[in-house]
Amino acid sequence: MTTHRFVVNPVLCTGCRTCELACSFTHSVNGKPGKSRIYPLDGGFKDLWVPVVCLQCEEAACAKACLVDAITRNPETGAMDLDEDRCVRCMACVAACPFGCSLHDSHHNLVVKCDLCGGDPACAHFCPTQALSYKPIEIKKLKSA
Amino acid sequence: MVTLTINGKLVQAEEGEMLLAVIERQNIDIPSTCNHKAVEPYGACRLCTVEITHPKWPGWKKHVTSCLYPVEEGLVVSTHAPEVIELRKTLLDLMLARSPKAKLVQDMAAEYGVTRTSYEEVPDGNDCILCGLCVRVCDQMGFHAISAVGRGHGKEIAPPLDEPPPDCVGCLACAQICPTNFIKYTDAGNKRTIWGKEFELIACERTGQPTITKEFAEYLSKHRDIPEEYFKRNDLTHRRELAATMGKISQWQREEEE
Amino acid sequence: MKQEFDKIPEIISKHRQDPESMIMILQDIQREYHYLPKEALEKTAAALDIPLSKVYSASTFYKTFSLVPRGKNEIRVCVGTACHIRGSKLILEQLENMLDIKAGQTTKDMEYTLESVACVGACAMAPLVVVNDKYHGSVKVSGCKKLLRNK
Amino acid sequence: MTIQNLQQLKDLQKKVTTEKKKFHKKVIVCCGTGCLANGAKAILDEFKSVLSKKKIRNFAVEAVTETGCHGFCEQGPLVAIEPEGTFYTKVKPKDVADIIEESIRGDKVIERLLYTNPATTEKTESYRNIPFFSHQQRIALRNVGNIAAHDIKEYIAVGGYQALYKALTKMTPDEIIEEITKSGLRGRGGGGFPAGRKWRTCADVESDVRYVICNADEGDPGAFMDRSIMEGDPHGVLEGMMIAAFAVGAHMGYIYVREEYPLAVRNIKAAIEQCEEFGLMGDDILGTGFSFHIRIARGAGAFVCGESSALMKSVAGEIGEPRAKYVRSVVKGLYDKPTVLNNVETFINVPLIIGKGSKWFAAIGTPKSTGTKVFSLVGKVRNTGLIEVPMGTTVREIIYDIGGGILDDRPFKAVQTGGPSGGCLPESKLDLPVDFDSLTEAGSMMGSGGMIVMDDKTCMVDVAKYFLSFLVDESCGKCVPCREGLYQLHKLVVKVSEGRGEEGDLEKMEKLSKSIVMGSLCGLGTSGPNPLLSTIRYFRDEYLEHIRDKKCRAGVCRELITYRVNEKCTGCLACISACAYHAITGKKKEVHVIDQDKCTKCGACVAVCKQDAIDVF
Repeated sequence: MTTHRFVVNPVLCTGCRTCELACSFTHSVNGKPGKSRIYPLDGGFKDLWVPVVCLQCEEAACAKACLVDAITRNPETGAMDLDEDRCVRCMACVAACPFGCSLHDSHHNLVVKCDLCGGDPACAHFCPTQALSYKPIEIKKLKSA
Repeated sequence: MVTLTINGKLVQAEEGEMLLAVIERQNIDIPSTCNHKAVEPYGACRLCTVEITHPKWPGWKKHVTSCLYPVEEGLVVSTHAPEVIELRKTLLDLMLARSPKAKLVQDMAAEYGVTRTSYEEVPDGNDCILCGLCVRVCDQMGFHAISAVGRGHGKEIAPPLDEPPPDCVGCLACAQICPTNFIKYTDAGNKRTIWGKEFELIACERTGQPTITKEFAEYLSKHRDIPEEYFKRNDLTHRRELAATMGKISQWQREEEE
Repeated sequence: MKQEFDKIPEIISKHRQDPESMIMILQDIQREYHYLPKEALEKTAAALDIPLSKVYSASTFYKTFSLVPRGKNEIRVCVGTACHIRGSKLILEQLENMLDIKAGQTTKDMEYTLESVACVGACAMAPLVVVNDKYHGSVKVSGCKKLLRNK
Repeated sequence: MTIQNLQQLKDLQKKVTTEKKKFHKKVIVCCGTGCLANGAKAILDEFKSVLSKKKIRNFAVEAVTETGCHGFCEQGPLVAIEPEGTFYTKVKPKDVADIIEESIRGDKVIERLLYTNPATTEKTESYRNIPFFSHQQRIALRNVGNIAAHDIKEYIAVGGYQALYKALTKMTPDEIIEEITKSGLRGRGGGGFPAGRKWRTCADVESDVRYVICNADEGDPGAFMDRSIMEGDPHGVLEGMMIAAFAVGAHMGYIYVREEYPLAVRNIKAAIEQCEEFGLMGDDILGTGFSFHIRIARGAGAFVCGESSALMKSVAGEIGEPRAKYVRSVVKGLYDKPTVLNNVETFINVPLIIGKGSKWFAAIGTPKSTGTKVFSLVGKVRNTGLIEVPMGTTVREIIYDIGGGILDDRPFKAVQTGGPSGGCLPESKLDLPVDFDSLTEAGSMMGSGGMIVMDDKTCMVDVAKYFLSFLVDESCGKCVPCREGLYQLHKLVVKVSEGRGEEGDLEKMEKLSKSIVMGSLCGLGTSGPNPLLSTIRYFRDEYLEHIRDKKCRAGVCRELITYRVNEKCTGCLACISACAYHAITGKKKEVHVIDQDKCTKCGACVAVCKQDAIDVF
């Protein structure tokens, strides 16, 4: 069975921030650019940039913290999707995510997080250096117990 | 899957779905104020009333609130039947008499051609349209800090005994969900005030930026099993830390590759 | 002067400790103290493990309850349909006048609370006034003085 | 003792009846709320004390029976002496000794205490000959007023709990439901939904738990039949509930009763305790293995709790806000479980239907509305009280034959049925047969059975205003059309009644009513405009008079009337002292004058004037 995995390779990142732009425009709100879900941050070493983005954790703190069940795993993309219509903007997920990847878009008063663009992440699409990639990977079927 | 007809168009919907969700998916604009995905449908504003009929009920039609009417195979829905439009007009006219200054009500009413109420303005009217979203979301989240008080025309939303509500954790969900922004709060530095209750916001260890209230964090740790230390830093600090960790790993990788 | 509400725990303990009992517990407390002090709401909420907001909400939703102290004597004027047709409005106004309060209020000396109720189910004797649980039927405007005297 | 089978039940019945046979006379003191208010307790105590002192030789007297309401509340306190049926009205404690002497030891009748027919001024000895009673057919009220409500043995003596036994041992649940369906019994609480169909639906829903609830909230102002039934025959209600529970497979039941009915609460509570003691309720009822428990839930004053989903929320201890129901409560009711909810009068018919058969019941009344209906006949009618007649009896028969006509021989104007959800019927509808469908068609409804008679001194605009103000007060406030719509509707009627009405107001009210009916969440709202709409329908002229001529022909709407003293005034000063606003001046033996600026039109002067010297126009 084939699935895709979002892979970040900071070694290839040049900090050009194209990913941010791509994300921002892909997630526009009422025709205006939205808050980017991805942040290339200083990796602490010379010329090292780390694009920080949601890790789509197995046991996600954001989903656990959400008291209205607005964050659920998308079975198709594997992403933890945040249902904007269900979200009540209590900021529990923003506070709870240990990686800071649930974000408050104060401009539009929305809580946002990476949803892998529904299976075609724009950031990876536009990354000029392949630091971000969305690759098909083969999952060996485990024998079910 | 069930198939139904909405305004003459065949539409597919999931079994058990409410009519309103299906209608909205069709980009058909009908007003509604008390519906929100986070809470159970309530049916209070009645604005989303539609006319329905069914081939099995020849000559029969009825009016139902679409927010809590589950889809049915073969249902024929009309979202803008003349009687329904008339009802919405009256309802918005009535709502305008109570909340003449609420922008949401003004806008919806204007769409139905009502710019001023034709009824007597309610003397102590305000922007609260009593949709009950705040109470329901508070209940849904498990706090039950506020509730409806009184009944009938004099009903209002308030904390118990009009005192700072003991069960409130200051999450602001009520204020955020309020469709007319009637519920007020203030955030000043690391102090938050809502419903007359003061809260201290946790300050990020690194940046000093306020995050959520201490009470809310405690609740989430206790009931949702989220480690307390997660709440000590804000999202920016968390991201920086992640970048730093990943940076270290990448640096090793880089060094190895060299 | 702080009033003691020491009977509240006892009243609560007489009922099943179940949310179903909430209204009846509040009724019994109301009966004892003629109103629901704050402690009543808090203790009921704690005993039945229901949020205080729900207890408060119920205490304001149901007409039986009062959150402010009431007078020693409760005068309830039935304004049910049968009583209305037979002139209960005049009776109510007469009593309002005599006591110098409106329905729903309590006299300053805490002697009387005047209330209108929507039918006590004794319509054959309309108009009806209930003074401290005692029913007075076929009341006339001229008989109101007597009602207050013979409480 | 615990009753294990039919034989033991019958033995007990026999034992109690034999004991009773020893007595030659039986004194019944009505202790319904009406009579108690008129002083029945003192009469009862007096009887008890005199009888305990006096040895009445040869004539054994059955201990004075404290019964439920006879219905003839206006004449109370009532005392009846069986077997003659001698019926004494307005009895005072000092009369008790005479009654014992004359009518119990002797066989004489005390003239002065007899009921006088106001129409013929004849005195009637036995209540069986009083038109108020003779025109009735008492089925639901069969025991009310005849047996001591607080004693289960009395109920058993009249055959009580035998229908339950029959249902539990000789019938399957399906047969019971079938029997109820065939009887045509429709819910007596208002809507008239067929009880059999309701039970069938409930029984057919897959569920581990089911509930039976008896609605005894009786929120309709002007109605008190459920109160009297619970006060006078609580066991009948319990038996009906138990049969229903067995039929649908429920093991838990609730009686939701108004706190304003303390006597009803007390009697029902006592009845439940006795049932448990006799093995008629609880686990293994009558040795059949069937178990059923009943809890009392006291309502706390909310008319909206008559609505099924609101009632169920209230039973669960929440506020009575109705749930929008596209799933009916019979499928998803109390705690989301299938629930049968019927009212008191519905349940009390059940044991009779099971006992005597559906055919017997269906033969009473009309084909579509079978059986009888209890009404509280009140307002401007001569004989007020509780009555029971076969469905299909005309309004005229009820008001004139039983009610004895309009008070003070004034002209009949309207009769209001169905409470705040019902409407007013004019004179042209006097020959309307009273059944579920005819009433609905005429723009009113059966409701729980209040029947309020109105004469020409009743203003129909005021009546509509009254009901709307009641409903505005009782609306739960959840949905917009009811909360805001009824409020505005009330404002409009007030405007008309105060003489500020304009052309177009009637149409505006009708249009708003339509939206309220169409848009409201529960029955309170959807039927809320009925009193207004029915009065506009039948009394449009009166509304137009208020709007155009600024006149209230009934002399009720204050803003449109004036009080004036006429030449009949003898100068007695009575009105002057009655006027709380000091609006009347005048000297003794001189015609008094009302200062129009001070007059609030409260009517206190009219009430005290013996000369009919104050005109209202």
